Amino acid sequence: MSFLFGGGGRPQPSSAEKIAAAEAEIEMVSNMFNQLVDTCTKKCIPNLYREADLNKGESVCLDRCVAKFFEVNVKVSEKMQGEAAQRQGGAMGGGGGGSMFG
Amino acid sequence: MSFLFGGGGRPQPSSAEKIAAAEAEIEMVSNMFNQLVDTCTKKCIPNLYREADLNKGESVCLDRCVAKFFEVNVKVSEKMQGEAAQRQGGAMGGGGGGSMFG
Amino acid sequence: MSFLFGGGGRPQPSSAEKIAAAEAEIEMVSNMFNQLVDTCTKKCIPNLYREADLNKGESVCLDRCVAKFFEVNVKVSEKMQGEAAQRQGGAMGGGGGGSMFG
Amino acid sequence: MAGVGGLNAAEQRELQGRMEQKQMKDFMNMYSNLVQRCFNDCVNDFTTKSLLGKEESCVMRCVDKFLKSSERLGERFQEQNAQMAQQGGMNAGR
Amino acid sequence: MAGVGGLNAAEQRELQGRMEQKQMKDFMNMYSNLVQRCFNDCVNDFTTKSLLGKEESCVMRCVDKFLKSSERLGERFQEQNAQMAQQGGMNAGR
Amino acid sequence: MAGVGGLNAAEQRELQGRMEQKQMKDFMNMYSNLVQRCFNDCVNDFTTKSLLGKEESCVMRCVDKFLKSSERLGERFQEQNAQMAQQGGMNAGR
Repeated sequence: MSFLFGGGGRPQPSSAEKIAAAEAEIEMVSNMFNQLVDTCTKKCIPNLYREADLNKGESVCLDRCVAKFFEVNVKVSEKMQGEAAQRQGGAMGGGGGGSMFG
Repeated sequence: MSFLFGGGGRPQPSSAEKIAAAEAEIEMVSNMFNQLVDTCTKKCIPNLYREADLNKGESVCLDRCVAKFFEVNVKVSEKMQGEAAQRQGGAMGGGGGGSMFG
Repeated sequence: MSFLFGGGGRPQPSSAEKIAAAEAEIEMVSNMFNQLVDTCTKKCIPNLYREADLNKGESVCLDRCVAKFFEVNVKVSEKMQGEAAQRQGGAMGGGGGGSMFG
Repeated sequence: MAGVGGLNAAEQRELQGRMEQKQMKDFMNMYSNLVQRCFNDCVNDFTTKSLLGKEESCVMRCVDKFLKSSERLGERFQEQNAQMAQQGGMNAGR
Repeated sequence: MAGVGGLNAAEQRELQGRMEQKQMKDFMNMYSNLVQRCFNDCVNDFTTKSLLGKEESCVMRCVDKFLKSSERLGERFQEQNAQMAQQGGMNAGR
Repeated sequence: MAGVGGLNAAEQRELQGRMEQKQMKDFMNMYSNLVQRCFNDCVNDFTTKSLLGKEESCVMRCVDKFLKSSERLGERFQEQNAQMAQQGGMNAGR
């Protein structure tokens, strides 16, 4: 998911840090997938369950929902990176949820 | 919660694995209970709160909701075990959410 | 967040326990903030997003929502401490969600 | 707890410690769900910054009702769980 | 998995172990979301304590449909992810 | 942070490290809640596979508004928290 908050030149990380970073990345992908499942099934699958199979309309809706979900992720992350860059090259640790800690 | 994804002959686990397995089982039971509380209070308790006590109708609804919630868990886990068995005796690690990791 | 479940005379804690307690407290504050964001944006920000800025009405609503959210937290924690005290000076570990473990 | 049978004393102690942390966390979660739910259902007037009397009493009834529901659900849950265990696990029992 | 490239063998093994725990947990979460969702959508009659026939068949169809949706979403997700990676990361690629 | 007073330097360092991990995680959660919410509220047309212009601009406004709300809520939250701490803890203060 490096496309989300990519790159930047940082110092060489330790082994534990590299594992933690890889773990965080996997967690991020996994959370994103779980949200995708949640969001797109709600948008595309009516909750009557008349049939066990996906019909054509539902299948196409799911496919488009995935494409749009990725597109929104890209737009939002670009926007947030743009704003972080404006506030000065800053590390991303801050922002929103983190701001309440002294 | 061994009734959910019971048994199968596996090799003797290490101490850490046994603790992790017991912990996972407790976590599973605990999550199931939290979902039950969430689901059944939404189904049975109207959000007006006219009175502090549970009335007769609400109490009976909660009891039946628990029974039905267990029954659904049993049916769903039987179904999923049946399907896992069909795909060949397989370990349950795969399926749905896990499928995205290479 | 010591105002929520404050004090009581306990024995001197170990280093690991102190860190765990501080961590739990931070987690509690952080969860409370996340819930506040979730709750108050749902109450105060209509989901049409006609404009990117907060308007006057939304801003005032958010401020009042925070004040009321804290007030509810105080009332609820007082109530629960009162009840815990009645059941005898008891440690708070029990209650609701925890009760299912033997 | 059926699945815990296979642990020795040291393992049980380790597990015990983790479970205490978990109980603490569960209590915190239960508390904050309770607050969120009762706030959501009872507080809807943002023309004032202090709780109205009727909002406060609604919250109090909501908390009471939620605790009573959780307690009742906990009892039923344990009964069902025990019944399941007695049947030797759903699937094994067939 | 692009970002994992920089790990040596020992680090990969450590990560592997954690990922297996995570997969287990993900499966559990997927399972319980499935149950909660299908219960919510299919079970609405609390005048009986046993599942009605139509509730049970609704749950079964719901599970089937949800698994098929998840599978399809997983395939599309991987495709999109691969496509992104190929472009060398959205931002780096510009 | 009132409750942290009792920690020595080593303990503070340990806690600091864990908090940094937590902040990272909080940021990730905030980000994905933001995406989910704005997607939910703004994207409702699945007759196309690319975002419509009006969907994209809705998402952008939604992100802006959500960040501004979070910031404002964060300020008020800190004020209230400080006020509580000053009163010496709600209950102790009585």
